[in-house]
Amino acid sequence: MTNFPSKRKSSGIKQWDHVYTSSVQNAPSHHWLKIFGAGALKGMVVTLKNFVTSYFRKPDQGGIFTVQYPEERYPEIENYRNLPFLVYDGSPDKVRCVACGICERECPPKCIYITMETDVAGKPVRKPAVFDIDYAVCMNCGICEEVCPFDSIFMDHVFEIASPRRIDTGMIRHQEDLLKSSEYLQKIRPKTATMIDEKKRAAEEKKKAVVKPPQGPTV
Amino acid sequence: MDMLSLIIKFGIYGTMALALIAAIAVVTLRNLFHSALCLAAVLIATAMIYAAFHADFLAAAQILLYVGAVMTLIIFAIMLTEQLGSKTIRQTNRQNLAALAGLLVFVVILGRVIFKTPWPVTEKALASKVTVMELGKAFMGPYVFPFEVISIILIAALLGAVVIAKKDR
Amino acid sequence: MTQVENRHPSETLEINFGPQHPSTHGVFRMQMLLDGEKICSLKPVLGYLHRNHEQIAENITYAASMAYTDRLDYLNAMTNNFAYAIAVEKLAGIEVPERAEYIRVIMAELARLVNHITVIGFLLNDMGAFFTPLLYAFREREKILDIFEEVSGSRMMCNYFRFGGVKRDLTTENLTAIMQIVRRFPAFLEEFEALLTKNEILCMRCQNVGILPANLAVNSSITGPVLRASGVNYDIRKVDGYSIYKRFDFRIPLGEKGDVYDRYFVRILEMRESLKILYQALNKIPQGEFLNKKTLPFLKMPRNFKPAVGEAYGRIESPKGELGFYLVSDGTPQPWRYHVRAPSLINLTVLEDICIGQKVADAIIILGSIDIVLGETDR
Amino acid sequence: MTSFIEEIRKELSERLPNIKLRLVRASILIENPKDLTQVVFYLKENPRFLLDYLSSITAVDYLDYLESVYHLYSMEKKQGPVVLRVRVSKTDTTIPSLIPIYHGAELQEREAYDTFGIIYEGHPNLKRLFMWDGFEGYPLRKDYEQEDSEILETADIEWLESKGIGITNEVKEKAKQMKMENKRAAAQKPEKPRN
Amino acid sequence: MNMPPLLRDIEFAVDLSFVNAKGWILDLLSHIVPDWVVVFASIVISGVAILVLGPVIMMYLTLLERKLIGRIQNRYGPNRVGIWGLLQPIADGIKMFTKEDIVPVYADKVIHCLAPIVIVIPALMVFLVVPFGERMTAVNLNIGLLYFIAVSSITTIPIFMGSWGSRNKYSLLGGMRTAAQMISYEVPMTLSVVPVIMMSQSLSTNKIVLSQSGSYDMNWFIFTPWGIVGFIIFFLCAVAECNRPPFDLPEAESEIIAGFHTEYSGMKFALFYMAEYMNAFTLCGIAATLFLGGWQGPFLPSWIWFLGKTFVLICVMIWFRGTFPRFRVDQLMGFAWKFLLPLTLINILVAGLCHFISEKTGWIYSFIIFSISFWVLVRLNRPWMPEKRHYPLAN
Repeated sequence: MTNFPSKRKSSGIKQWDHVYTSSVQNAPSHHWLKIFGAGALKGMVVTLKNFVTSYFRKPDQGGIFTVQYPEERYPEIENYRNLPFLVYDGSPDKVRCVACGICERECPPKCIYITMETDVAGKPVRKPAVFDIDYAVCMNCGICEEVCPFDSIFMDHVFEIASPRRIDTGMIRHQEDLLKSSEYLQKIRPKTATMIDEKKRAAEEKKKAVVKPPQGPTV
Repeated sequence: MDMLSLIIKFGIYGTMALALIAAIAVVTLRNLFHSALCLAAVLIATAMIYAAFHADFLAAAQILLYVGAVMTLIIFAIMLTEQLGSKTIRQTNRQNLAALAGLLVFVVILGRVIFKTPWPVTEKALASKVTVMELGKAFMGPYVFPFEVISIILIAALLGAVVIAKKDR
Repeated sequence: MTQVENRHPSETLEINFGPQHPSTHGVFRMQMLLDGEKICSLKPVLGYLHRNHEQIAENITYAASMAYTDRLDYLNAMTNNFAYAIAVEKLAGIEVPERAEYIRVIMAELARLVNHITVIGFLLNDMGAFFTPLLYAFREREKILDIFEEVSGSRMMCNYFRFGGVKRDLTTENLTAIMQIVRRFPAFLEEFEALLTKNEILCMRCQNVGILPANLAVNSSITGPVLRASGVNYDIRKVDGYSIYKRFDFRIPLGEKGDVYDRYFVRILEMRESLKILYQALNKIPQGEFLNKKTLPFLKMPRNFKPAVGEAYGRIESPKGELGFYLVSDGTPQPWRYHVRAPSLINLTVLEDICIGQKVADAIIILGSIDIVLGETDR
Repeated sequence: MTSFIEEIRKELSERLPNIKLRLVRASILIENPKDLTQVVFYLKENPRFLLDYLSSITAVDYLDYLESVYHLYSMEKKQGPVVLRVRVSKTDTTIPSLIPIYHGAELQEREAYDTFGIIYEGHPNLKRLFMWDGFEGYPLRKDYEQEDSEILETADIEWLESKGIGITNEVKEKAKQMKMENKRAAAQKPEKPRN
Repeated sequence: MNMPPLLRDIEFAVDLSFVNAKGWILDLLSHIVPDWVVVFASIVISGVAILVLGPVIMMYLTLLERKLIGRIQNRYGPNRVGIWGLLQPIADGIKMFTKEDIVPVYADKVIHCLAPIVIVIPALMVFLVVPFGERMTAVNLNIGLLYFIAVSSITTIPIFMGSWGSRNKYSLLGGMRTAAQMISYEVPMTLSVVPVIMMSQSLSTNKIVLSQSGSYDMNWFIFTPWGIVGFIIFFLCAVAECNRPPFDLPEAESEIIAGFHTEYSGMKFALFYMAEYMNAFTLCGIAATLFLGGWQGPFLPSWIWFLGKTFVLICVMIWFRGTFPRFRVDQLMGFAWKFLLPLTLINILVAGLCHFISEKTGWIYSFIIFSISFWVLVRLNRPWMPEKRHYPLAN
């Protein structure tokens, strides 16, 4: 095993060369040593070593690194992104989304469809009436999460949603299927959730510190 | 004549019948590949008959040489020449009468030969089972000359094949 | 008696190594005319994975098609993003802060490691080694893909680069994890080479097979390890010196004869060079912002990112060759023309010239050693 | 960089006076497509430039003319891109092929022909690279109307029926009626996204 | 061997347990039925034993192979069906039965369906001469070895039938490759067996095993100079004969999809698979008989020794599969004709030499002869030797 050149002082390229040039390539190949089967035997020794070490070595030292999927699971990775969901604070009807349609426009494969809710008098209310995402088309690129100015859409960690057919098997998720609580967001994305809360708290202090006249709703 | 030898006798007659049917099939089948396989069946049937008569070395040699080598080359040849194998080429050339006459003449001659010659069936030959050891000694002993001549012929054939194959390189 | 011409031409067999073939690395078809086992002619047929990537890119904004570039060469998404980011930065004149440049180089070199071991694994698979080298390679590939997942969010479809930097910063755990991989990689390479390099059967099958002479390679605009295996010293990291590659000490391995064995061994030596770059980059990575302040508003509103009218051609040394993006902008948020110079497609021009006269088994290995990915070839 | 292009332009205008050249956006535009091969051959053989590496051939559609852009590099002297342009009208789109000089141009020219319809004379087998041979139209041109997969034409209906798939009558009527007006089932252009 | 009498009786009883069982059944039958039926019954018993033994061995060989190769590649083999995947072969069997049996449209139906049957027959017939234990050879033919070589040469024809019958270009290529490989590896295999026959002066497998007994039953043929070389050559030819990597040209997945059994599915494919694994088992068995002293062994009962040795040889075959890439057709044939064949002839010469001179000098002479011949052969096959390459590091 080649160890690491941390202690070597000489700078420049020579320093790395001896470590990284393959010992096999410049191994001394005396003529009589080069019997015909030598390379093949060395290969068999490697597979034998792997066979033997697979029984008692740890996974990354040559042991078995299979994860038996349904029983054992891979540790959850926080930044993993798969298929967006909407966030609501408290009860499902207080949705953060204001149906501004930026994510609908920016989505590359165009799989989001939003219509704004209008109250009795026909004046648009800043809440989405219909918010559909076609899970079959979405390529979970995470652009909707980036562009959303109101932190209302996030990428989920659920990936076991296979379905037998592409069309009319519930892959088009409507608003009620997409809604998930902000505690769920806190559970799966702790870092981003805490960052959003600090940003919100900073915005409140700024607003309290500078009492500005409230402007009109910005469209 | 207890039951076992009866069964064996029927077995032998069965294989002979099988050999005969397969031989006829070789000639009459349209698809060349099928007839090649029937030829293999004939050869295996003869090997079985040899085995039944306790000539086991001959049976093994028959299978090894004919079925293992000759048949493989015949089938190799059939597979290589594309048109020969797939299309069913007309094999009969419409001269049934001449063929029948030839057949009759042949059967008559064969019959006379079989019944006329006195087969020297001695008791000792029937009883003794020729082992491979004696065959080996015979090859190296009295029959060493024909053995060497055959090997020379085989080498000549080998060189001929190499020359033909090399010609188009 | 006229001399009968006894040598009737043996009949040639027309075979399709079609879209569904276990070793064409995707939906690629070779129409072959065989005389026995020898190949008389070989016509590549493409288009089975054609998604008209360039027309899609002309209907969506610049930032949106960054997600589509992951699907070009789906084996290493990081280098595709890198090339697209460089092209757009050249078009719009955005500079990239120091730390972001280091992160980009680290990600690109990790992607090169992943690509080279996977290619060698599949090359051995085509040669008949029953998945053993491939699974040893996948064991290392898994560790690197876990890093990509922690950093960018997805193992293969990373979508990690942004114009002027990267989407997310590398935390200290990420850096230590990468250092761990780099530290243990030479040991893995030793074992991999012990299994393969001196293996007689591999030498028999690969040496003097599919020889690509240097002048034919240059004339057919071949780039990447295939070109360097023929002995031509042309590596865009050294030639253009884009990003911060000028600061790192690394060398360019060159082959001798340009046959399948050279292409295999040049890739192994290139992995060793990438390790040197990674080691130096991990040691010298500075603190600082990971995304250019000026491009931050465009993250929120990609619609406002309207580069000036003009054109730009950005290219990088992707593990397969020179990956270039030719962008023409007309001042609107959508590019007027978006063209990808795909190394896999152009490296295919020599496939026929090398394969003529070789055996059927060699054609499969030659295709494996040229290392094409159909996502990039068909776009 | 521009000084390099200037130098090349000066060299070219001296050596090949009868060729009209123009500098467009740091690249050399060759007025008459026919002398493209002459210029490229000169640049490749001249010991001062030795542009022996054709990086990429790209076709671009500027509505009233088609343009073919060539990026040339020198692998010997490791010198930067020399960009050549050739413009040709939408009607007679013929440009001399570079195959005699660069073997690498083969697939790239086929791709340009397949997506833009630029015919490269002298190309050994100028066939469509990605599309099947029976495909009409050039997909990457700005005026290309994509076929709408929802509306069925008579040809599609026959093919479906040959496969034994039942088609409702009113779809057949619509197809027959469209055939009378010989209109193609073209999809509407994706409308500009709302800014 | 001076073993306490009690221990010897137990060992003897266990050793001949199967033989005694058969004898007990036969004399039980002889009371009921006439004697010719008893003869018939003994044939039927050993026949049934083989017909049961063959497929069971094949099933658990597939499992053993997938487990070993899994471990070589640092992953588990099949472990979902049964405790350690022990029921996996049964699951495969059921899968093979329920899979649809596709016969291609233009295929030659008769030959296409006949091929799998014809390939299993020789694979089963070879079990006759394999000596499993003390008196446990099915039929004690005095030309056992010649019978084995003859029957194993029949497998070429069904492979041809399979490749020709399914009317598919890939299987045609596979068929051609099989013919070339089978013929060119039969010759060295037969010749590498000749020294064994010379030394044991008999073709019968039983006599060969008996001639390897001696002090502690351990003077096997492999401990002689010509024995080692003969064993290596025989084993390589055995691997080539049953189409296993690194000689698995006929069914090269990466080049010609699955060679001659591309168009087979369901039970027909299972038969091809069974024939291949049974060939592997019998060839390993014969290799153990010829060179490793069959069921000879100091203490354990005879059939345990035989199965143990065969098991070790099969593990080596699986080890080959996990390590080596595949030869090309011309290299494969060149290796047989230009490398193995001359080596076997020299081996026969050395065997003859060793017969007449003493043990020690035999070793010295044979070492000299083999090293010279090896060096000459490597020199003659120059184009296939790995060249030394130099890779400059430019910047």
